Amino acid sequence: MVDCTGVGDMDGIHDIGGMNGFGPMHRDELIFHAPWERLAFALASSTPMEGNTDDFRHAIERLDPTFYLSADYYGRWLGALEVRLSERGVIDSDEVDRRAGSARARPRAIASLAVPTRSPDGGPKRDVDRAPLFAEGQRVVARDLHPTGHTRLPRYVRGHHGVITLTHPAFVFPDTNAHGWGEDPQYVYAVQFRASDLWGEGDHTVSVDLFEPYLEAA
Amino acid sequence: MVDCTGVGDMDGIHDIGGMNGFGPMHRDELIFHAPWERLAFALASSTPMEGNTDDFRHAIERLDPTFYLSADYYGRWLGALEVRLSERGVIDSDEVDRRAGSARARPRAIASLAVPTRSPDGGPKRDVDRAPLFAEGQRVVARDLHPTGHTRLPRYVRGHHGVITLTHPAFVFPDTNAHGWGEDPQYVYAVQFRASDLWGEGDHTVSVDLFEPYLEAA
Amino acid sequence: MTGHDHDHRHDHDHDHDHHHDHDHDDPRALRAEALEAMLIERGLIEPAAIDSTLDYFEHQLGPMLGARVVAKAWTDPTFKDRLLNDGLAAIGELGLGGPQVDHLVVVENTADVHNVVVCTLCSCYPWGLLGLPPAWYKSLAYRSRVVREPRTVLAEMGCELPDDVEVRVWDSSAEVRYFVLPERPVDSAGLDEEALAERVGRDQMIGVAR
Amino acid sequence: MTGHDHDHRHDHDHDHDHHHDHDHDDPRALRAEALEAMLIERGLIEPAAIDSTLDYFEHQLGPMLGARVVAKAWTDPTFKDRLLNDGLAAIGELGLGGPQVDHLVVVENTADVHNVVVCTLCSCYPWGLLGLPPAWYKSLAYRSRVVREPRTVLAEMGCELPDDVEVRVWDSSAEVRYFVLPERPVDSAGLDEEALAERVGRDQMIGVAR
Repeated sequence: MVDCTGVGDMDGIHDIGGMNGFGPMHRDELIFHAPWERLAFALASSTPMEGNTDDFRHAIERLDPTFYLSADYYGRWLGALEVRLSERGVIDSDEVDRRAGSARARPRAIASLAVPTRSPDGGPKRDVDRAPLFAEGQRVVARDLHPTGHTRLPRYVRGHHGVITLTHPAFVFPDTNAHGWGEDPQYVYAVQFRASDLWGEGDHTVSVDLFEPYLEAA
Repeated sequence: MVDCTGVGDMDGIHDIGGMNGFGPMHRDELIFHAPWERLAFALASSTPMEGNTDDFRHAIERLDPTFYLSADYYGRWLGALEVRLSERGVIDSDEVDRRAGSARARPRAIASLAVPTRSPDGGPKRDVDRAPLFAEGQRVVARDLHPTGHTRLPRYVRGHHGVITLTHPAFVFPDTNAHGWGEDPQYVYAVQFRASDLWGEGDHTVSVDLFEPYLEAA
Repeated sequence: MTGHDHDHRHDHDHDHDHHHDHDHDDPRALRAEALEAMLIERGLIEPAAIDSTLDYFEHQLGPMLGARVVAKAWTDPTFKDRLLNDGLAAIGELGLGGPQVDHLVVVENTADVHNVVVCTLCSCYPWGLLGLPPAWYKSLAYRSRVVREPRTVLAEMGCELPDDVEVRVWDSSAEVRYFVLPERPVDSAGLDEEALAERVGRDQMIGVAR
Repeated sequence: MTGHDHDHRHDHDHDHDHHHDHDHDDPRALRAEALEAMLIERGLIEPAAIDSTLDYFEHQLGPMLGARVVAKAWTDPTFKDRLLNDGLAAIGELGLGGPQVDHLVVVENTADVHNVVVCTLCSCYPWGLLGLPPAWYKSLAYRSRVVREPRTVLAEMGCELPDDVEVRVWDSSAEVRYFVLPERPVDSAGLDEEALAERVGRDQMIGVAR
């Protein structure tokens, strides 16, 4: 087994929008820096597995924060691939250690609440019978949720007011889909926040795509 | 010079209260794991330097997030010591590299807005002439501040309601003191928050010591 | 400081073309190859599938696809209207779409408004129009900072925005992909679509260049 | 997996007693020693001062000081009142105070209320009463989790709290230090202060044991 310890995700290390300390921009234009990154990308994107994009993202989020920050981008993909394969009993990380001759890059992750056992048909967009709850131009609040599992509600908008500027179609709901709890499709809205409301400064706006259950009328 | 890049701190990696992903508790009872940790503690706590506790803490917070998470506790102290010495022109990190035979543990940090040039007399407690603005039993809100510099207002209480349970004496204000902008002493209050308000679950309370400027009447 | 050495290079039996030996001292490289070998042994993946995946993403996709969309919008006002109204349908007219483009919103840069796209939670990106993202797009610095201080981040990337230009940041945190339609260069009169497409850079379609 | 080797051990001229050789393959050890040598050369620090600092924190301070306070409070009700009313003044009666104890609030555990102390932003701790903190107190797991799920964290540390006990977490984010006064053991009748102090553990004074 991979080193899965603890449970839940919620406010993980991946949720870095608005955080400080990561330093200046470096114009690193490379897609891959080394052959292993290409291989990690190819394996993570083409290994057949019961599951979906949401549970893949959740596997990345569940990686130990130190591992997450130090592994680099495709190191996270590789770690998430190993976590997912291990959780499904396909491979054993001890064997990977032996084959790699080292446990140095072995991923650690907290356990998922539940892992999906089926793969989806087609993309994430869905037709739903109901009308959207909110309308363009409407003022809403991003709810201050801390779900015990995967979510796509970034921490930096929670509790803040914004305005709906676009109503998108409905999509599979990541908060349930990542755990195999059903697709539960939900409308998605582009919600525009003022930087000055989010950070106390800045003259720009930030639009965030938020699923309907993340919102309530202001 | 140490690798200081970018400016400001605000929502740094150190502010981890309520974050998930760090795994289970390990009963590591050791104070020091290795001789270098003892040495790092001794050097960081006894090297004479213009500055104060707040700017030392701020130097730790300004460390690159990957460095912060992977350096271990006294690795952060050692990194902050080197950052502070380097910023004051006392040592040069290139020389430390040469003497250590490696740049592997060289700290990276974002720059401080300003570094104090004097050391305080005595402890952080101060007498002030004014009365506290708030009273025990009063409901307050932790302001949603994102100061561009050091602060002791944890992210997890910002925007949340709590009740003042204790009025402490006034103390030197970290937000100014860490930058040499004066002591500006402020009353500190124990503010009790309900876990259910902070996280949407939990039957406990969390009391946080907050400086008066962090609060407003609810 | 010290050079890399290859003492830890281990035996392996890969012979297809996506392998090279010079990162064998990186534990992630060793682990990636161990996983690959185990997956191949278990019959879960074919070496040929790995190569064709890489070929597709590295060679079939890329910013030249998005550039075609931009050039078409610059030369065909009714296409531009359709593109801004329903991005996915409009790029479908050009035979485009593909991975990570399940729904598309095209936002237009003007003299007064500058749009820039990020994914703070991971690194969502319109692969089907721009190929795989460059390292900086996936970096912790870009993801954390551009929602908070976009003018500073863009300036560090060589794009100074005038103060009177409104900045709109789009955090593509769901399955909608955002694509920036840049302003047509003033000195491009008379160029045909193909020549215009040559003038469109990936950075403009993300919004970190004008 | 592989054993540590000492190939990178470098020369040095330290001879005072806080040095040992067996972590010389850790780059942090090399860096700490380089810094030390540079500070000594510049006359900024004396080897003797390093040793005396360590002696003070490792040998003069420790949980035995806090245990004296607890035992006194268990046996002297008026001291206990003073301790809960003004912690710093009360421990001053015992000649205690010292580093990191500029102001002290003592919180009392009872059959109905359990208090536990943390510093989420760094690792503030009443050095003057408990010595330097153990590694777990400074760990990312403890700091991040105990404010959110104290019952789970305490259970992982071997302290199961009944559901009907109210849990109060104290995040000592300023210069006030918190100290937990545990309940006196029911089987301790007749013990004198010294014997009672032997029964008080550091974990009880932090609040991760009852």
